[in-house]
Amino acid sequence: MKILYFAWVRERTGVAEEEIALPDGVRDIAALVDHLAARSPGHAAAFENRRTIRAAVNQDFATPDTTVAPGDEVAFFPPVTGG
Amino acid sequence: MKILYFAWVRERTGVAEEEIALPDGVRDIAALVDHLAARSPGHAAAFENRRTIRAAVNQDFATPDTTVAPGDEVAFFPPVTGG
Amino acid sequence: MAPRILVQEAPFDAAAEAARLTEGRTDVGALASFTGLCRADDGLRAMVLEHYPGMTERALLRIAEEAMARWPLTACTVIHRHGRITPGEPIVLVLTASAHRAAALESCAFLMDWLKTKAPFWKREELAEGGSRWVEARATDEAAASRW
Amino acid sequence: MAPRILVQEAPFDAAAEAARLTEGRTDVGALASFTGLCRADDGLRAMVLEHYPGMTERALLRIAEEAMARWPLTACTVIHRHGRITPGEPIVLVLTASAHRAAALESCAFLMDWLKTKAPFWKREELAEGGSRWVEARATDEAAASRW
Repeated sequence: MKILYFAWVRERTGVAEEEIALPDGVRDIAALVDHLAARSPGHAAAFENRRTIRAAVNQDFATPDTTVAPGDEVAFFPPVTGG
Repeated sequence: MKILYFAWVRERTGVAEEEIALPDGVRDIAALVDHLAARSPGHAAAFENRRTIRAAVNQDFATPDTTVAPGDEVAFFPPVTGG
Repeated sequence: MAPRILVQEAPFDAAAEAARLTEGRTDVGALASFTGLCRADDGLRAMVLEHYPGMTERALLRIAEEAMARWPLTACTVIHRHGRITPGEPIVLVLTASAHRAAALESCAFLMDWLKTKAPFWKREELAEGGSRWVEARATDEAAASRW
Repeated sequence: MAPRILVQEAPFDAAAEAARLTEGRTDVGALASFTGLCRADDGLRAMVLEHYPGMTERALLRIAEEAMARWPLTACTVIHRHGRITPGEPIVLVLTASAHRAAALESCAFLMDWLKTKAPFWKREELAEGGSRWVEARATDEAAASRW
């Protein structure tokens, strides 16, 4: 599955995009965050305060309980500040 | 004093502007309307339904009890419809 | 900056007017604009706008000053045409500039609501079937103006 | 008419965009527009806008479709820039056209409120003293978006 990071989440993980294999038992955004946070100290720093992180699954805004499946495009980013 | 008429008030009186001498005892818009309505059948028609007429004294919106004095510029017109 | 008020028969250049409010400045974060145009409802041929020269400019200036007193605007422009205007042509332009969007957007709506009920213009419609009729003031415009 | 959505690095021509919504038509009585510009607060040098290609266009289209469903609009345009933008430059343009003014003005404000909180853009400020910082989302924007 494709994972994308934006803004300071990208800066902390150190990567804009990575391909991962969805581990068995990881079925929602909350579990995926647990899994990703263990990938590196940068990832851990990015996901340190989970309330400041937003997510999208297949380009739709998601919540911690949104389900994820192999083949999904999942993105993590701070609250948006456009306009 | 200068009296101005606009829109259908002007069409009914048949004049856009007229000079009149303010009669003794006429001290407000309501009394001035009584006076003007007697000038001609056209004036009478213009002031037939007074609730549909608006006034301005010296280019400020006025009410029936707004005072008038010699030398004032007084205008009568329907409710405005600009914009 | 004093409001810019124009009452004219000629069309206006909305883009040039907008540029006046932002050019050379770096404190304007929000520019709101409203253009009112003549529609061809029921085959309307034209709209003829009568106004009260002198009082019109005065009324528009007061309304614009009220907007600048209520919201922190960096600039404000009101242009209103009079005379004969055909469908598709612009009638009125309101522009408001501010550091922030809420002030610009709210004051733009306020200006339109107030000038609809407080500026001495009268519209006469030239009808498709010939003849003409004066547009009547609408209670909804009074209601819109009184919400501010 | 489908909303016109553009996400681009280049500046936009607000006048040309406005003309697209009214040219050759006689059913548009109201054209509202909002331009958001980069301010030089505290000597800010530039604003760098990052976005999520693909999702951005999708999110803007949904927001614009929501506006067209809620108000009787004849047309609606949203243009949002990304990349490096210096003070005085426009960042975002929203245009709404309708027969009547309330629909155009309200939907324009709605579009700005929603895209502030529902479109995937992130602003980084290049500071006067060197360095840069990410702009934080504001609770007031959330409140503004939730009033609709």
